[in-house]
Amino acid sequence: MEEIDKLWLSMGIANMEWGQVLMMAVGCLLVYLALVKKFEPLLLVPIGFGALLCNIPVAGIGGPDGMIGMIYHAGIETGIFPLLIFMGVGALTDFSALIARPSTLLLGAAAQFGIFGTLIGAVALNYLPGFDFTMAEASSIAIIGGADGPTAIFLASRLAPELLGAIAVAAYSYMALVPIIQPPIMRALTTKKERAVVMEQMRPVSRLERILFPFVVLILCALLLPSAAPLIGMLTFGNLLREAGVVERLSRAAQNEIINVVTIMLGLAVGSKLSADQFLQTETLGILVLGALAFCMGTAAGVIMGKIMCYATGGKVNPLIGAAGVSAVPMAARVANKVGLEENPHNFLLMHAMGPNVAGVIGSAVAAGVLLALVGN
Amino acid sequence: MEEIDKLWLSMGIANMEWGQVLMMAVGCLLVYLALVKKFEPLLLVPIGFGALLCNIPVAGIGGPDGMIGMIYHAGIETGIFPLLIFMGVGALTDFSALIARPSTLLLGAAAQFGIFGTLIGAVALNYLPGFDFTMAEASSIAIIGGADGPTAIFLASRLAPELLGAIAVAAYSYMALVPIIQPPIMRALTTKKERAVVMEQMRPVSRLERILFPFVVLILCALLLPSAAPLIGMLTFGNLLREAGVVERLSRAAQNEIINVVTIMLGLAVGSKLSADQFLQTETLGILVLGALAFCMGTAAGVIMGKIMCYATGGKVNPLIGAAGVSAVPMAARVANKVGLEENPHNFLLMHAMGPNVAGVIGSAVAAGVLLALVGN
Amino acid sequence: MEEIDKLWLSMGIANMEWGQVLMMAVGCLLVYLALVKKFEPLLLVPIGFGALLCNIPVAGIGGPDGMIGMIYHAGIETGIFPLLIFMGVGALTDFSALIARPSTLLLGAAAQFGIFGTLIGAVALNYLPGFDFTMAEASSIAIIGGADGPTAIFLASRLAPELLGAIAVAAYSYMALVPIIQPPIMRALTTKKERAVVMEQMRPVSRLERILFPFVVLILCALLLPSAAPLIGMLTFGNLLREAGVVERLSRAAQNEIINVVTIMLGLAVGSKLSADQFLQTETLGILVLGALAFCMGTAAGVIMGKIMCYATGGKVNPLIGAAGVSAVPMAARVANKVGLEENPHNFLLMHAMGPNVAGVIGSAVAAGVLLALVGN
Amino acid sequence: MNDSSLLFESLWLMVIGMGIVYGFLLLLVGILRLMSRVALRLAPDEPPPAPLAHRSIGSGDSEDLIAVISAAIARYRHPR
Amino acid sequence: MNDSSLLFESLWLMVIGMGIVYGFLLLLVGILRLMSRVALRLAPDEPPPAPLAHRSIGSGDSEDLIAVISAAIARYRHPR
Amino acid sequence: MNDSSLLFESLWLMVIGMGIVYGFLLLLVGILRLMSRVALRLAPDEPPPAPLAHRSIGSGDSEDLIAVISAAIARYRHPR
Ligand code: NA
Ligand code: NA
Ligand code: NA
Repeated sequence: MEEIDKLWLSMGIANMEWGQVLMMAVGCLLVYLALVKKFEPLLLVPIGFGALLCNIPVAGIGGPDGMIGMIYHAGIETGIFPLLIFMGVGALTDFSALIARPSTLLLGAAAQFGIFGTLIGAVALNYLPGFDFTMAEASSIAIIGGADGPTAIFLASRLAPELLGAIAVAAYSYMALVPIIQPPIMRALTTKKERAVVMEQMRPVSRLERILFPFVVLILCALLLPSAAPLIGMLTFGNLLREAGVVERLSRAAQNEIINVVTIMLGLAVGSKLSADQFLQTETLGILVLGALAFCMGTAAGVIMGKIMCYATGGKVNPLIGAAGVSAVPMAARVANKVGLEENPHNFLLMHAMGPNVAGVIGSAVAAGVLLALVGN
Repeated sequence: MEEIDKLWLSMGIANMEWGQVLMMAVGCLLVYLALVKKFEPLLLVPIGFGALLCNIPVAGIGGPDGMIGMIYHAGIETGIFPLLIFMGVGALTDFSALIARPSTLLLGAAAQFGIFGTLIGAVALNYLPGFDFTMAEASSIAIIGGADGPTAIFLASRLAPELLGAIAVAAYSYMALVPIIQPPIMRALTTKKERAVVMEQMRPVSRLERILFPFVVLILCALLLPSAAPLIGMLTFGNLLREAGVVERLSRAAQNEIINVVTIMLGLAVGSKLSADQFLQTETLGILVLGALAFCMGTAAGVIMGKIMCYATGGKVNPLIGAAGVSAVPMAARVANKVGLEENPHNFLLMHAMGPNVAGVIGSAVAAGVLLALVGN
Repeated sequence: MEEIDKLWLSMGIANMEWGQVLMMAVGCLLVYLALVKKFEPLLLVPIGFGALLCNIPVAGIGGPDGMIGMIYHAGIETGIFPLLIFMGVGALTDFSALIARPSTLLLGAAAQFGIFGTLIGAVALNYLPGFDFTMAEASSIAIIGGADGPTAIFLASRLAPELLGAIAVAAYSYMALVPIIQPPIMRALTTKKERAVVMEQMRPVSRLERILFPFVVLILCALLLPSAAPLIGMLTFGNLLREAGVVERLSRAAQNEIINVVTIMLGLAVGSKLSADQFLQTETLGILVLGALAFCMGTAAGVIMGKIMCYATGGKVNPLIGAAGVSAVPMAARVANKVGLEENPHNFLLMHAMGPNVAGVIGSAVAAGVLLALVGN
Repeated sequence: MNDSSLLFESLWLMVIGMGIVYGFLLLLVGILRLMSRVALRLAPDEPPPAPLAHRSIGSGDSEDLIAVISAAIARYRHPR
Repeated sequence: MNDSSLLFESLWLMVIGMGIVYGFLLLLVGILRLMSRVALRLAPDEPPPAPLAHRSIGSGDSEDLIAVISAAIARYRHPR
Repeated sequence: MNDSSLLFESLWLMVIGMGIVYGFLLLLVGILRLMSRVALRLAPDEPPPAPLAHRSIGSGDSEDLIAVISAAIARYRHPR
């Protein structure tokens, strides 16, 4: 009969805690959002399923001896997974639009107001009961405003691993919600005439420029902000593999094998941080609210910078493309295009919005570097 | 001259032990079986060559500082390799036949008699001289009856790593021998009329059902048998990637890159356990005999359960598909189909046999969970 | 204001050392050679960019907690990366030419004079001021003469990791320079008549021979020189996957996914050894000079052995194919073909040169085994 | 533990083990039947990609997300 | 550190942080413009693969390599 | 160890090393010739995939496996 006892004690229902049930439901919700609402499914399916797996009682899949716990230890604590994904992003990204019109970098800079504004918001929340964010935690939350998954995971794993789950979920969820969050803000801040501005066609970019670009960005980063060098370094390395033209095998490996495999592992590992202890806290609500705020502020700052550039250039820049400065590649650029088309069905802004869009990736990495340098130990 | 001495002492022939020669021959035999007899070549080629490499004297390739020894440590001791293969199996498996006719799960349940019957057999062998299996060892041997490689490797690496080599070799060898082992048993236990039963066509399965299936299986497993959750969890995760439809990149990575790379590494690492000390023991003969017995018992139990279901449904179930309950996907289903065709050349049982076939995978994982919960420390 | 100080101290320009600037320039030079001069771009792009990344001040990307430092630790210190690349080389190499005419192995043997001659050269350099190579360092430098990247990295990581950067750079640079280094030597050592020798067509090689070949090579290596067994073992394993015909999935994984991903990681990790401390030393100049010497000696020895075989066979062997014995697959074989075509535009030596070319790979691995056995601890 | 107690234990394991395997899979049979019935009611005509393929993000999704997670947190922190 | 000093610090971080982001990206704008001008001068007609596609290893490359690296080593070892 | 003894040792290494390389590869030449002769006798007509492609599992394979491994175990445990 002792066996029966042992068996009963080994069962899930005998060990299930209330929080685990709720977190398994949260995991299912994330998969539901991914499958039915198409919220960034490549990330949210593994994250949601990882949450489901890691909240199974007794099994300890997310624990130190469990498979996903070991993957977290090897890939996220070390920072290797987000950096490898950034390499893949670099190999998948065409920076031509940015090289052809470098001034769009300023739109990518403005959108980082979303990060620093949210930082103040997170610190201000401390006046409410139930919130007690340290500077490191506030910085990790703020990076959601970068609208860039790997950057957010990289920073949070360094500054506030206990919030990683909520931050990753918020970052990817709001990136998926960009088509809903951004348009009202864009319409509210621009006039009909501004939205109808037709931009002139971009010049073609030579191969030599595209090859020199990664070196220019990396060396500037090395000189000024080495704390951003891991992120910027892997991004530019991936981009060099893409543009080199003589290392096709490596470029394909970075764009496919590596990024796909790492995405599965990263997602599962992030899911392991969705435990009741860490996720079912008042702080999580704060993170979700602040995340929405971050996207709104970033969008608004980008659009306002777009208006300034529109004015400064005598109406050559459509302010809508400023909203693409939050990154969320390529969603935010598509949104700018769509809102533009509403005003003038022949005005395709997509290519013009790609400049600020990829500038936003660089801008967020730079902002992450600032936070690491000033807030990190 | 000292160099010549050093050189001689570094040579293989000066250090070769009798057992290493034999094990290198066993490695070559496994590759021979794989190449010429087509015994599960994807596994037995790396296992055999791994045995060859790891029995080279002096080199220590399978030792703690050798490449294959390090792969074993990182991938098998941790259980990560068999779990990743299980993810790939999930991504490669279509569970529609099982969803359309859930009752075939009972055939997959019956076939697990092969496991538990073999457990008794292994313990009974202890009455013979030269055998002294502990409960953990007997359980690891019994899992050969599950006819499922990754499950066997996962369980053996946890309960009896010293027997892992022999168990993996037996499991894959007998899986390859399924077309020889099963038909006589199937014919002996069924009447001509039973073998000729034509089953009605299965209903189509909706996409929603296929997406819900992994969750249903995983949650039941989490509630009742969390010790099986790593195996069932990765199987259902792989299957969700397959059925989700929105994560094609990840599904392909699980079905190709990950499973192929891990198969190479897993095979080499299993080969490193084919050392003379551990393999050239009387126990190995016992394992080989018990393994054959396990397959026979599993097949017989599946067929008998098939007869019971045939009787219970008034002759709507062909008992031959019960033999597919041992797993050995998709070999056992093909055997059921072939034996059925012998009786009636127009009676294609393949799709009907896929239900019990994949049910056998789940059944074996459940049985492995029971053994882990009750026999594991 | 304290923040401003902290920020300034975190900047690259405040911490940049002279040597780091130079090494970043060396990294850029390597990428330049790879992209513009097409020097082995698959390796030199990652090595050069890795050097750039690892010399960024403050960031510590190549340090023990940095991404590339961790990759170095996991993949190069353990020897796993070069061995996996060797597996891929085996899976990509067709040994038919060698099997059809085994005597070409002697050309591959002769070319290893490049290794041992360089060993003497390295030791002799110690008479100059600024040089103080140990036997282990001299051996690592000598292996450049093997003209085989993974072998050189494997040996250097074992015997002299502090020289790994310079050795890898020299090995790959000179492999790229084979079309410039070899022809003058080949022309100087052969007569017009010798260069015009037309060789008879090779017999076809049966599948059975191609399958037995890896076993023959590996078992001979196991008996005589187990210190070479890791290299020879992975080479023959990859080749068996290729020739087996029944493990296509694994063969493709070895030829593509594994070798591509590992090449990226290996390149970055080797680049991390290009630090000012270790690279900007007089020794590096010695290594570069000795590397050139090594290729010249290997080429000369191969050609002379070719002349001997030409004489011994009564003029059936074209001595030019001896130069292909240095490995540098397939570059050296193409060079032999090209120099032959200069003399007789209808005399295609390519297939004949593939025999000594792949023999050179085996020969270098054997020589590496000798050095490991006699010089390694 | 001597051989015969091991034998007894292994018989016992077989009984329990096959019991659990059958119990688990029988339960699964029932739940899968239920699941299919529910699934067919939810998506009866089965134009398979329809409910999933067209991007139908209603404007309330963002609030939905927060509402659902808030409810979960509230229940967790004040279980009674 | 109490809440208001944190708040002050975060305001300060915003000023510095946005300053660096703008400074960095403004500098990058300038350098990218310079880069494009230089690149277009170096490869004006832009027959894109031309300068890279044809294998043009001059016979002096080997010496070039050693010359360049020698110079670097020399500068490093005798910086003044 | 001073420089000249190192030099002597390296000369010695060259003699031994080249000896082994030549010895190894000469042996390999011989064995490969033997292998080819044996292979051509075993599969003379060389319809390459024939002996391997058609699945020819004789019914005695299972016993073969056990027989061969049994023999190996027997030899190992009672070497004389
Ligand atoms: Na951004
Ligand atoms: Na099974
Ligand atoms: Na060589």
